[in-house]
Amino acid sequence: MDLKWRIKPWGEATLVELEGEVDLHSAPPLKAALLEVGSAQSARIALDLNGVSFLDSTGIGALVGVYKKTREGKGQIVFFGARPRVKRVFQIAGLWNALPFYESRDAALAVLLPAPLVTLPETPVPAEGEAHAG
Amino acid sequence: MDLKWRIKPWGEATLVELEGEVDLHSAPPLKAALLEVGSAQSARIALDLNGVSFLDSTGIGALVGVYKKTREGKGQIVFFGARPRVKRVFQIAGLWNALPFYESRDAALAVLLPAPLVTLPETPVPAEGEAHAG
Amino acid sequence: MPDKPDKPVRPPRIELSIPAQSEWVRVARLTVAGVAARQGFSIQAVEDLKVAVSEAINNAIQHGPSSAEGEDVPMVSIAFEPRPQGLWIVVTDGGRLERELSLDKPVPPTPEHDADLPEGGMGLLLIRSLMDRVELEGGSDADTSLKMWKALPRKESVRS
Amino acid sequence: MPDKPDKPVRPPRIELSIPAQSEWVRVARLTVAGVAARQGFSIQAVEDLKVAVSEAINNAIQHGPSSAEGEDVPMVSIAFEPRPQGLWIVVTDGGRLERELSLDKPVPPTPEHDADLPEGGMGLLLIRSLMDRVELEGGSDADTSLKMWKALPRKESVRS
Ligand SMILES: Nc1ncnc2c1ncn2[C@@H]1O[C@H](COP(=O)(O)OP(=O)(O)O)[C@@H](O)[C@H]1O
Ligand SMILES: Nc1ncnc2c1ncn2[C@@H]1O[C@H](COP(=O)(O)OP(=O)(O)O)[C@@H](O)[C@H]1O
Repeated sequence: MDLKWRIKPWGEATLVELEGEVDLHSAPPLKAALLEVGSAQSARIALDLNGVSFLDSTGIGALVGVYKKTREGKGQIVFFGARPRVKRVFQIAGLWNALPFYESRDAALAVLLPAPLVTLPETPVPAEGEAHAG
Repeated sequence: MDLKWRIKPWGEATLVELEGEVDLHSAPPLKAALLEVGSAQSARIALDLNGVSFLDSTGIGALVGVYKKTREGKGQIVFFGARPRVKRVFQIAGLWNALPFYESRDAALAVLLPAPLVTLPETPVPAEGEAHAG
Repeated sequence: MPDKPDKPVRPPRIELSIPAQSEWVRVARLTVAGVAARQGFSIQAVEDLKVAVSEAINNAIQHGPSSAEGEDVPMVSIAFEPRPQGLWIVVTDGGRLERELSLDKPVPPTPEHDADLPEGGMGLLLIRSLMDRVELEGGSDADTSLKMWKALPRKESVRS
Repeated sequence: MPDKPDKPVRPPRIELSIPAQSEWVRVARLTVAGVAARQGFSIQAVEDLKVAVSEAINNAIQHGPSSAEGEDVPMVSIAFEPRPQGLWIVVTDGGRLERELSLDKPVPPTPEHDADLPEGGMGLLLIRSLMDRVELEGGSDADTSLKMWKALPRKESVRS
């Protein structure tokens, strides 16, 4: 129960909300879950980091891996809501400016979607996941 | 910084708010601070436990000690706002019904003060304390 | 190729050791909370474990070996052994038990007079009430250990 | 009566040992948070310490000794030595260092192509950036230890 994620269709895009700690234990299952979404042709993903209370280099590795894979499939992935402590880790790694980080959900979704869809009401939750003791 | 307390005059009575953990380390300085208030002749004290996130038998010992001392000086002390986890410890020790616990601040103050004073606005903070590494 | 059957794999064990001083008890509470959360104990059970561990360490600090001025502070060891059905916790100090300690203290009757209200002596009672098994080991020739077991609810035990 | 001058009092030391498995790293984060909070480190500094300790343990798990099927899981030890001016943390695994490890890795230039984005190899860089001193001990005949120091701001150091 270190980390939970929630995958929501959002118009043509997919919104993924994270809650908890991304570390050596939780990064691999998170990466697998995100790759499933991101490996679709032309996937459009917005990853909500607001709920991430801890992230280390294994978390960076997972997000970078998913980012690369999504781009390979001509898809797009953006990140938003990183807390200062998460931003700090990406900054030290020299990756804060190399990855598409946005302040707010609206800003992130505006990149992925035509304007009218940004304020689409929330749809029912189709998929949830969790990383816990094996 | 395990435990902080704040002592506020409240009409004829004294309101003491606790915040943090009451354990072997923080109970002795808390007890000393409360004894100073409680040893005054006819002291009237309401102890706010809402902010207590942990309490063990050393915390019980401190509160019982202050209770006895206050009563010896013909004073009165009441407790309110205990969270379930704190209530549970007092219950197991067999002391929940032996000590004057109340649900709300108003109920606790009503015991100590004539009715009109219960809703007295908050006065400036005159004294604060803290238990931390020695 | 079969695994060596004569050398069973050691189940997981987490060990913490702290100086026998009140300021470090809180660190042990954080550690036990982490271990227990990993096993899937409920929030309420985690709180119970924090109280029981604190009481056991309080006793080790207060009744274990004392250090003279200018001497090293003794250590208290807290071992955690997570199991599919629950958690063993063993708190050990370097002291000697001079007499049998009773763990079967009955719940005292509600005191009738202020003077009867207890200010101490409640530690073992709390431990016994909050944990599912409690064993005390020690004597005149061995370190004192309090061994405690908290069971996971059956439903939750699949998690660990 | 003077204290024995030839036997200095041991400064406080907290020790945690965990199995070299990813699921226990979080327990070490809770423990370091408790020790650092006790010393009066800021919330930001506590977060830094949690990342540095996690990275060091990740390395011990991933590059330390591996256990074969049916064998005991190796342990990782994390020692904390709080001092008035700061905190020493030593993470030790039972492995051997075959080659010198450089701790002076410069910050990489911002990658220009997706393919250049790193997915690993950032652990020591983070540790070096987040801590005030980092030393690596080990070799072909000794356990590997990463020793890290985080200084308390001067103002706060009176607290501990
Ligand atoms: N670790 C220990 N070493 C020696 N004696 C102990 C230890 N733990 C408990 N005891 C004995 O058991 C008694 C009861 O303990 P407890 O119920 O925790 O109450 P208290 O510590 O307040 O006296 C103690 O007073 C002490 O004599
Ligand atoms: N505890 C250790 N034991 C042996 N080798 C280590 C240890 N820590 C780090 N290393 C070596 O240093 C390299 C760089 O480590 P790091 O910067 O954390 O990145 P990563 O672990 O992702 O490779 C590792 O790949 C490994 O070869």
